[in-house]
Amino acid sequence: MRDKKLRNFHEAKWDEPIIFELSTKGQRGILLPEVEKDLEKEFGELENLIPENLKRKKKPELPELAQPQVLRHFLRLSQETLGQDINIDIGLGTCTMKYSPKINEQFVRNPKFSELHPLQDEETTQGILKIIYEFEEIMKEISGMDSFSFQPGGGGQAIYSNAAIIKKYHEDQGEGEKRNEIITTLLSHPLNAAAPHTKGFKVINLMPNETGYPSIEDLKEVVSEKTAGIFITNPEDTGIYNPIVKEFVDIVHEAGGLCVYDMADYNGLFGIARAKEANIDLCHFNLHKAFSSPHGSMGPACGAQGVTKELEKYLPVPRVDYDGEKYYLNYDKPNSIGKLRKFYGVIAVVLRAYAYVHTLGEKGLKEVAEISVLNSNYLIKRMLKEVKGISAPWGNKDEYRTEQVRFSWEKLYKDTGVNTDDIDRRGTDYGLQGYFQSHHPMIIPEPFTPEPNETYSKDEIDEYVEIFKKISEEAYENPELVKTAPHNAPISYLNQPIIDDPKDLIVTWRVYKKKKGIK
Amino acid sequence: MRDKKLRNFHEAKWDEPIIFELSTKGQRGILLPEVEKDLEKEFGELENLIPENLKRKKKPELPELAQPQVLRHFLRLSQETLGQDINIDIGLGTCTMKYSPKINEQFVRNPKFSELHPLQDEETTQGILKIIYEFEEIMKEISGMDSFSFQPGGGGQAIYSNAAIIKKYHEDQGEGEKRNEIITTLLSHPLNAAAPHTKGFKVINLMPNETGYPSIEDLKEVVSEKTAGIFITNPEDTGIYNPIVKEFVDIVHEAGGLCVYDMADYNGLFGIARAKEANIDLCHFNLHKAFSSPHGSMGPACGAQGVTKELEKYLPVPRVDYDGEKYYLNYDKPNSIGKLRKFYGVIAVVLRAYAYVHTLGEKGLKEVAEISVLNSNYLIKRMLKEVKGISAPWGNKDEYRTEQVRFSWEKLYKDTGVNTDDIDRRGTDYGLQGYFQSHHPMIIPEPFTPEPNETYSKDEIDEYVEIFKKISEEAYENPELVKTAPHNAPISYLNQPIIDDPKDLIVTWRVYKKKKGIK
Amino acid sequence: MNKKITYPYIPNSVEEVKKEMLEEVGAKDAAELFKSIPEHLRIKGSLNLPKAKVSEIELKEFIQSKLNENQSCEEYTNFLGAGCYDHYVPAVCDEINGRSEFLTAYCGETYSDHGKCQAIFEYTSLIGELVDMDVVGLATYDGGQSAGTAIRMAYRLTGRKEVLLSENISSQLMMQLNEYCDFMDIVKIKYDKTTGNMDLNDLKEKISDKTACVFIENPSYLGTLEEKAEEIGTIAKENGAEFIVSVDPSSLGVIEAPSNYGADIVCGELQPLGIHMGYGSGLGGILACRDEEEYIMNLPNHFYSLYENNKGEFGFLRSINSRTSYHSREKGVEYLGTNVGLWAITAAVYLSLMGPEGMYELGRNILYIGNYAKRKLSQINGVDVKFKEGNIFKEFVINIDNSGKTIEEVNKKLLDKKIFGGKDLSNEFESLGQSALYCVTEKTKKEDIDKLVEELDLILNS
Amino acid sequence: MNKKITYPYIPNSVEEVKKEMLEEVGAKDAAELFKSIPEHLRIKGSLNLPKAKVSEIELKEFIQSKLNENQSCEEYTNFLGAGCYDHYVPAVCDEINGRSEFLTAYCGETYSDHGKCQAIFEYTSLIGELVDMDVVGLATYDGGQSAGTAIRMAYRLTGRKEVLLSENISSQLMMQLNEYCDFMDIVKIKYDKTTGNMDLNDLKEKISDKTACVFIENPSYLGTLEEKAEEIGTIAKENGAEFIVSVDPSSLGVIEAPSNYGADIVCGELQPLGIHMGYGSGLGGILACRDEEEYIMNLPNHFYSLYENNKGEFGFLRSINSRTSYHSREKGVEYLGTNVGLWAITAAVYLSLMGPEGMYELGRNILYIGNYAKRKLSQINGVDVKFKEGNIFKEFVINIDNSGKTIEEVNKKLLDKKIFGGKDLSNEFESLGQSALYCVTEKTKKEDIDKLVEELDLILNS
Ligand SMILES: Cc1ncc(COP(=O)(O)O)c(C=O)c1O
Ligand SMILES: Cc1ncc(COP(=O)(O)O)c(C=O)c1O
Repeated sequence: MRDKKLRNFHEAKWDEPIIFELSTKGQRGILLPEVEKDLEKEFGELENLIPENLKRKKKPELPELAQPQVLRHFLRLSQETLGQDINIDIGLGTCTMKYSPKINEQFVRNPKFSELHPLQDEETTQGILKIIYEFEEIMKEISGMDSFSFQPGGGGQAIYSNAAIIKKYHEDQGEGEKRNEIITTLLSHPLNAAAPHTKGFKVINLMPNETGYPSIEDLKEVVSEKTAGIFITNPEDTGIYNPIVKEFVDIVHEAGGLCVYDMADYNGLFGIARAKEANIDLCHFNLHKAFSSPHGSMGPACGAQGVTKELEKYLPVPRVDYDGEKYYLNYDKPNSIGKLRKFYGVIAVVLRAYAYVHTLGEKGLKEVAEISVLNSNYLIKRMLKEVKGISAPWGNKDEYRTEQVRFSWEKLYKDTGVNTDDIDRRGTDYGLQGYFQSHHPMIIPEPFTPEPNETYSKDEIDEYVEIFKKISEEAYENPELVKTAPHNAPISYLNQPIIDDPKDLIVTWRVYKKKKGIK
Repeated sequence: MRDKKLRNFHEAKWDEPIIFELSTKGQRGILLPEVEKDLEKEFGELENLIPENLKRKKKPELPELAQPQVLRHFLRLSQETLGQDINIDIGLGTCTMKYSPKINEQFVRNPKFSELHPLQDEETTQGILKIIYEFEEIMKEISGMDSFSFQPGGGGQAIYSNAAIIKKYHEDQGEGEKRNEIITTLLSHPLNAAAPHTKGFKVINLMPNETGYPSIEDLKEVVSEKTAGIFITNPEDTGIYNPIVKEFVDIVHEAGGLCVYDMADYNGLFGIARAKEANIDLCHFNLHKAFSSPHGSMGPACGAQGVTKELEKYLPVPRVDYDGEKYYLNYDKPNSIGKLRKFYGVIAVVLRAYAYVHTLGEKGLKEVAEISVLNSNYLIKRMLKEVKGISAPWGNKDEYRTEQVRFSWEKLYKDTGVNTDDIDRRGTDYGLQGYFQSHHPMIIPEPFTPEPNETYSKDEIDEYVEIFKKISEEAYENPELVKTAPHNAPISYLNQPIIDDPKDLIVTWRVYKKKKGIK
Repeated sequence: MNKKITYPYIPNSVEEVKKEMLEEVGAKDAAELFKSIPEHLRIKGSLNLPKAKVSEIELKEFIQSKLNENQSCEEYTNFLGAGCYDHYVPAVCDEINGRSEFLTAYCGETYSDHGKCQAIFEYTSLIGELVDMDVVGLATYDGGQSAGTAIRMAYRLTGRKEVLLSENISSQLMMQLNEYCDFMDIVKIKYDKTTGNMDLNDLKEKISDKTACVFIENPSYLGTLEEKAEEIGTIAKENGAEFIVSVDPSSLGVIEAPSNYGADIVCGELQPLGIHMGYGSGLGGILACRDEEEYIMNLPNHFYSLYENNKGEFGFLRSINSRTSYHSREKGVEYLGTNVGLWAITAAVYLSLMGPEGMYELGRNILYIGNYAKRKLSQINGVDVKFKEGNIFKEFVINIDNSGKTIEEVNKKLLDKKIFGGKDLSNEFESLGQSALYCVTEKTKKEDIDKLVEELDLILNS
Repeated sequence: MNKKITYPYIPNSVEEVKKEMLEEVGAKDAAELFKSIPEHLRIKGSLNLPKAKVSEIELKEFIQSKLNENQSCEEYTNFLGAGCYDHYVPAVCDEINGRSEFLTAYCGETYSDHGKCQAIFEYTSLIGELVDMDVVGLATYDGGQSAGTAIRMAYRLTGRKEVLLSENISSQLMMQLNEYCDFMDIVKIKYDKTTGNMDLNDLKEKISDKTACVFIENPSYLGTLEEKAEEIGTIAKENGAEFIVSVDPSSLGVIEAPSNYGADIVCGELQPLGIHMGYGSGLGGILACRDEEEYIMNLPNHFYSLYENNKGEFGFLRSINSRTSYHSREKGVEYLGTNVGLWAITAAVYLSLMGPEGMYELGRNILYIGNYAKRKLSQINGVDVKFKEGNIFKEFVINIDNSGKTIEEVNKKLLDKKIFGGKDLSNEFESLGQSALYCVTEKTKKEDIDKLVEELDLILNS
C-alpha cells in the first residue's frame, strides 16, 4: 500500500536496573500460608526441626520486591528481547526459528499435562504415554529409522547419546578399546565433535573442499580399524547437500564403524530424503527446530534420537511400550546405555511436535520442506544480486542450496573495514535479532548464516533483503555508522570487549558489588 | 545502588503498517474443518441453503495473512502500548490504575469459567452463582448499602442505572413528571451529568468554590420540588473530600430527592468512610478500579450498583438469589427497571474482585486506603516542593487530599509557553503513559491529575517526581524540546490536529483509501 | 508468626517505608491522613469480611474449588445460543488479549498507546469491511446496547418516537430496549408463522410518518433469515424512517451485509468474533452507520481517527469529541463510559486471522450443520420444527407439544447425558408452546447432532 | 472443497506467491529445488502419516481428548516427589515464561536480546545468593546432569577418577552418573540405618588419594538431612578431594548453604523454583562453584558476564567461551548444547518474588508439614518410619513390612481414593523391603495428611 521498504525501528529501551537494585527491605512479592496452628503447637519453634549445624545462619540476600514491581521488571526485560514471535527471525541460521503455533502452548499449559508427576501410576497417564508412543511411530515413518527415544534434552544430548550407543555397541562387539575414533566434518555442528569427545572418543575433523563437503579420498585416509563411527550433518551449515553421503556411509560401514546423521537441520527435507535411504545407523532431530517447539531463550528442548532395529536395545531407558491394553514405561532393557536424564524427557516438546505433525500431515510437512528451501533460494538469489559485498562461497553455483546458506561479507570487509560483527549489530537497528555468523572455527571469512524458513512471508524476506542492502550501502557510504551500531537497541555499543580472563568474569551481582567495593 | 534518577527510555517503535497493508491474497491465518462429506451429500451446494437475495455478493475485503504474521503484527502493537503492568501508571488519575494480580487472570481464563454459557442450567453453575451471591454480601458490608447488582458493564452504565431507578422511584410515587431535575457537581465525573440526562433528566451542575466543592447555599438555591436527586462524586477528581456531604444529602432528602454517591474513586476510603454513614440511597463502585480488575484497553468492566432496602426492588434483573439449597437467577422482580445488558453482566470482573477482596481481607483493604492516600500526599508534597511551575489549586492547604489530586501547570505555562499537553507528551519520553488532565470543562487551567495508588512503590513515586522535575526544568531551559515531544515514542509529534469535522473523520481503512484514491 | 502483614500488592506497606513517608508528609500516623473526613461519616469499628487468604496458594485453592462446582461447555455438548455463542476461539486471540500491555492499558492515547490506538482503528476498519460500511464506532457494552443506541440515533435523526420491530424479538433484548428507549413507543410487527419472516402487511399497516425506524434482526432471534429484508428497508425509507439491522457477524462471510440491502445503521453482537462466553462476560456491541454527517454526529461512541503527519507517520486520535459525554457532559449524545476495548482488539485479531475465506468457511460450516440439525431433529417423532419454510443460519426452534412433555423436563434429562439442550422458550413466547431454541456453531459435529437426536428420541419416545 | 490447502503456518504456500518465487529462482517447480539430492537418497512414494487435522478446531479437540485421559496432581492429592516436585507455581512465573519474547527467543545476544541476557544474569546472581557462591553457570538439562558435570569437574581438577557417594542415592541419578561418568569409579559409602546419614567410618576407610570427590545430597534422596555434611567435607579436603553437594533449592531459606559447610561445587535440581512438573519437562540443573580460575575454566556451561561501558550502561556477554564446545569443539570441557534457558528465567522470577522471607517461609512450612506427616504416619499400625532418628526436609520413607502388604497394593488402593501414594522403593532398594518415599510440599495441608492417614489405616488395618 504505502511504499515503505524499511521500517523506522527502535527496540524497547527501559534502562532497567538489575533486580537487586530494586530491592526495598521488607517488601514481599508473594506470601505463603501461615503454619497451621496445630502444627505449631505440635512442634514448637522451627529450630526444633533443623539440626543445629544445618540452620541457615544468614538468610540468602535475595532482593525484596512487591509483586507488581517484580512483574514490571521482567515484563520490561521481555520487551527488550527479540523473540521469533516478534521479529523476522531469519538470521539465526541452523536454528530453524520457525513459528511455534500458539495453540500448542495451550496444550502444554493445560493442567492435564503441566501438573503430571512423572512417577504417577500409569493408569493415570495413559493419555500422555499414548502420545509418546504414537509420536515414536510418526518419527519412525519420517526418518525411516526403527526406534526412537525422546529422552535427550536437546540436540547436544542426543548426539551424546548416539556416541554412547556407539561406544556400547563396540564394547559388545569386543572392540571397545580398539575403536576409539570418531570422524566428523568441520562444518558439522561442533557438538558432533564435542559430544563424542565427552564420551571418550578421539575426534577427527574432516575439512570441506570447494564443493562444501570433504572428498571420498579425505575420508578414506582417516578411516581405519580404530574408527568407531562417523557423525555427519547433512546438509551442513552452508546449506549444501552432501550427495555422496551414501558413499561415506558405505566406507565407514565397511571399516566396521557406525554412521550417525545429525538431522537437527532437517527442515528442508521432510518427505524428500531420510536417514534410512542413506543407510544410516543412528540419527537425531531437534524437535525444537523443524518440529516447531519454541526455543525458550535456549531450551528446554528435545533431541529425538533414532536408531536401527539392531541398536534399539541400547536406547536410554525408560521406553514407552504397549502391551496391547495399556501403555507403560519400560525400564527392563538390560543393554540400554542407561539414563541421560531423570524420568523420561522434555515431554512438553514431544507434545507440541505431536500436535504439529498432526495438523500438517504428510502433505503439509512436504510443503514445509519445499517452501523453506524455496524461501532460502529466493533469499540467496536476491541477496547475491542486490547486496554489494556479499558472496556465498563454495558449492556448485548451478545448484540450489537447501534451507539455509552461509554467506561471507569478506569483500565488503575488504572494501570498507566493516566486519560481520558490525553488520550484525546494525541489523538490530532495523528490528532484527542478532544473526548467526558461523560455528568455530570460522573458515568462511566474515560469515553470516540466514535461514528463512517456511513460516516467513515473501514480504518479510523482501524486507530482510532490503535491510542488508541498506546496511551494505551504509557500510560503503558511512562505515562509522555501522561500526558504532547499534543505535536503536536497548543498550548502545559496549566497545565489544571479549571477556576471556576468569578474573574479569562477573556472573553474579555479588561479584560486581565486590569488584566495585559496594556493600 | 547505582545512583540513577531518570531512565534513558525509548518505547518500542515498530513503524508497523496497518493490517490491511500486510495482506497477501490467498494467505490464511486459520483454517476451518471441511464440511463433513455426508452433509455435503445431503444438501449439495452451499447456495441451496441461502435465500438468493441474501447471498453475500462480494466477500468482505478483510486482509489475508498467515498466522505468524497476524500474531507478530498484534504483538508489535502491544509493545507500542504502555499498560499498567509495564509503566508507572500514576498519571491516569481518577482511573485507579492499580496492579491487577496475575493469579486472577488464571481464574477468569479457566475453562470452568470462560466456557460457561449464561443460560446453562443452574445446577451446572452453582460455583459462579455462589461467587456472585457472596460478592454481593461483601459489597454490602464494604458500602453499608443493602443490595447490589453487578449487571452494569462499567461505571457509566451503573450511573445510568441509578438514574433509571430514581426515575422509576418517582414514577411510583406519582411524581414522575414533576421531578425531572438532577443535580450534580461540576467536578463530578461527566457521566454524573450525562447518564441522568440520557435517562431524560434535566441536569444542573453546581460549581465548586475555593474549597473544592460547592457550598450549601449553592445547593439550596437549586433544590426544589423538581429535584429528582443528586449525584455526588466524593472525593471529587481534585482529591478533596467533601466534608459537608451529609448536609447535602439531608437537604436533598428533605426536598424529596434521592442521593447518589459515585464511588468509582473509592480506593482511598476502604474501611474508612462509606455510603451508608452519609445516608446515601444509591451508589456505585467501579470494580475495574478500586477492586483491581484490569482496564482492558477500555473495558470490559463492571459498575457495582448498590442501593438501600427500599430501592432494592428496582435493581436490574436477574438477581442472584439463594433458596436455602441452591443459588439461582431470579427474574421475578416486577418493579425492576428491567435490563441494561443481556444475561447477568461482566462476571469475569466480579470473579476477579471476589478473589481480590478474599486475599486482602478487612485489614488489607484498609491498608489499600491508607497507603493510597499516603502515596498521594507524599507525591503532592514532593511535587509542590520540588517541581517548578506546578500548583494544587483549591482546598485547605492544611488538609490532606485523598487518593488523587488535580495539579495545575498554569504558572509554568505562563512562564514558558509550555502547556499541559506538551508536558503530557514529554512524559512518554520518560516511559510514562499519557496522563489524565481533567474532565471537561477544564476549570483548573493546564490541569494534571495523578493518582499514585497503593500498588506503586516509593521508589516509583520518586522516579515519577524526578521525571516532572526534569520536564519542568526542560520547559524553562529548552521549551522547544518539550513542545515537540514525544521524541522516544512509537510515533513522533503529529502537530496535534483536532479532528472535529466529520469530513475529516477516518475511522476505517476503506475511507482512508477512498480519500487517497487508492484502489 | 508475623502479626503485621506486608502485602505483596502494596509495596509501601513495609513499616519502615510507611514511617518515612508519613514523616515526609508530616503526619504522625495513617489515621491523620483522613482528618478531613468528619467523624459522622466514618465507619464505626471494622468491616466484617471473610478471613483473608493472604497467600496465593490458599487463594488459588479457594477460588478453584468454587469454580470446580461449575460444569462448562467444554465438558458438555452445548446447544445453547440465544445471544451468547459457543464459537471456536483461536489461540492467537487469547494470546493477544492476554498480553499485559493490552490487558492493563486504559485510556492512554495517541503517543504512549500508539499500538492500542492502531489496534482499535483496525477493529473499526475490519468491522467496516465485514458490514460494508464506512463509519464504525468503538465497541459498546453489548449487542443490545448497540441496538438501543441505534434506535435512539433514529430518534435524533428523525425527531420521531415510534419503533417498529418484530414480535419475535428476544425478551432479553426487549427488556433492554424497553429500558433504554423508554421514552419511545415500541410497536411490534407480526411475523409469518411458517417462515419466521416479518409480516409486510402488518408492517405497512403500522408504519407511518411517526415511525423513527424499523428495526430487524437478521438472522432473527428465532434463527430465521429475514428474506424480505430489502423490502422492509424500502418500506421504511418510503416512510422516512431509518432502517436498522442487527446482524450476527459470524454470518457475514456468506450472508449479505445489511448495508447492501438498505440498512442505515447496523448493530449486532460482537461476542462471536473470538471472545469466550465467560457466562456472558464476552459480550460487546457492534455499531456502524452511513458516512454522513448527521449519522456521525449522532453516534455516541469513541472514534479513533487516522491522521497522517508530514513524516508520513500515522497516528490515531479520538475525534469529534464534542459529541461525547466525556467532552460535553449532559450535552453529549447519550452517555459514554468504559465499554469493551479488549474485545474490540480481540475481534480485530479474529477477523485478521479469518480473512474473507475464513469467514466464508465459518458461515458455510454453520449453515451445513445447522440445516442438518434442523432436518434431523424434525424427523424425531414428537418434534416439530418451527418456521420450516424459512431458512435458518445457526439457530432454529423445535416444538414438542405433540409429545406431551415440557422442554424443562427434556432438558433436565439431556443434562444427565451431558448435553445442554436448546434454550427453553416456553416462558418467553407463550404462543410457541413447548419450544426450544437450538443453536449450533462451527464446533458442532455431525456426531454431536446424531447423539442429540438419539437422546431426544429416547426421551420423547420411550 | 479446496483441494490445495494454503497452510496458516506457511504463508508462501499460496500458489501464486510460490510461482512468483520459483520464477525468481529460475526453477520450474519445487521438485527442481532438490535436484542436488541424488535419486538413491530420496524417499520413494510418500510418508504414511496420520490424516492431517488442518483446522485448529479439529486439532484442539483431538489433543485435548488425549490429554483428558490423564489424571493430574490438580485432581489427586499427591505424595510423589523423588526428584520432581509438586511445589506451588506463582502466577507471575507463568506470565513471564509465557511472554512471546522469552518463549521464542534463542541464542540472540548482547544487543537485540539485552533483556533476556539480563534475566539470565539475574538468574545466576539470584542462585549465587541462594547457594552463597560467586560463580554460577546457566542452568543445565537437569539436576542429574549438574551432578555428573560436577563430578567430571572434580576429575579434571584433581586428575583422579574415584567418586565416593552414599548408598542411598536414587537409582535414577545413579544410572545417570554411571552413564555420564562411566570412565570413573563410583564407590558407594554405607549410611546409618537409623539416621540416614553417611557412615563416616566407611567413608574414612574408602577415601584415599585416588578420590576425586565426595558427593553428597543434602537432603538425601531418602529425605534425610545430612547432619555430618561439614565433617564429610573436611574428610574430603584432607584427602585432596573435591566436596560436591547436591541441594534442594527449596530448602535453602532455612537450611545452610553448602558453601558454608565446605562445598567446592554445588549442584541441584532447579524445578522446585517455580516450574511446573509437566511429567518431568520442568527439570533443570543448578551448577555453582568457587570463584577460582580452575573451577571457572572447568565449568562447561555458558557464563553471561556483566560488562559496563563508558556510558554506565550494563551489557551482558557470553564469556570465556573458549571453555565451551561451541567455541572449541572437542577441545571444550564437555559438550554444551541447548539447555533450559526458560527455566532459568522462570527461577529468577520465582526467587525475586519469594525473596529471603518467602524462601524462609517455604522451608518453614515444608518442615512443619513434613514432620507432621512423618509423625502421623508413624503412628499407623503397620507403618514403620525409617531413619526416625534423622531429620527430614520434605521427604521421608515409610515401611509396611509388618503389614504383610506391598506398597504396590497399597498405592493402587490409595489411587481409588484419588491419592498418589509415595514412590514405591521396593525395587529400588531391596534392603528397605516394602517401603515408599513420601513427599510433601508447601501445598500439602494438614487435612491432606489426616486424610492420607485415615485411608492408609483403613487399607492396612481392615
Ligand atoms: C546441526 C545441529 N546439530 C546440533 C545442534 C545442537 O542442538 P541443541 O542446541 O539442541 O543442543 C544444532 C543446533 O544448533 C544444530 O544446528
Ligand atoms: C468518578 C468516576 N465516575 C465514573 C466513572 C466512569 O466509569 P466507567 O469509565 O467505567 O464508565 C469514572 C471513570 O473514569 C470515574 O472516575
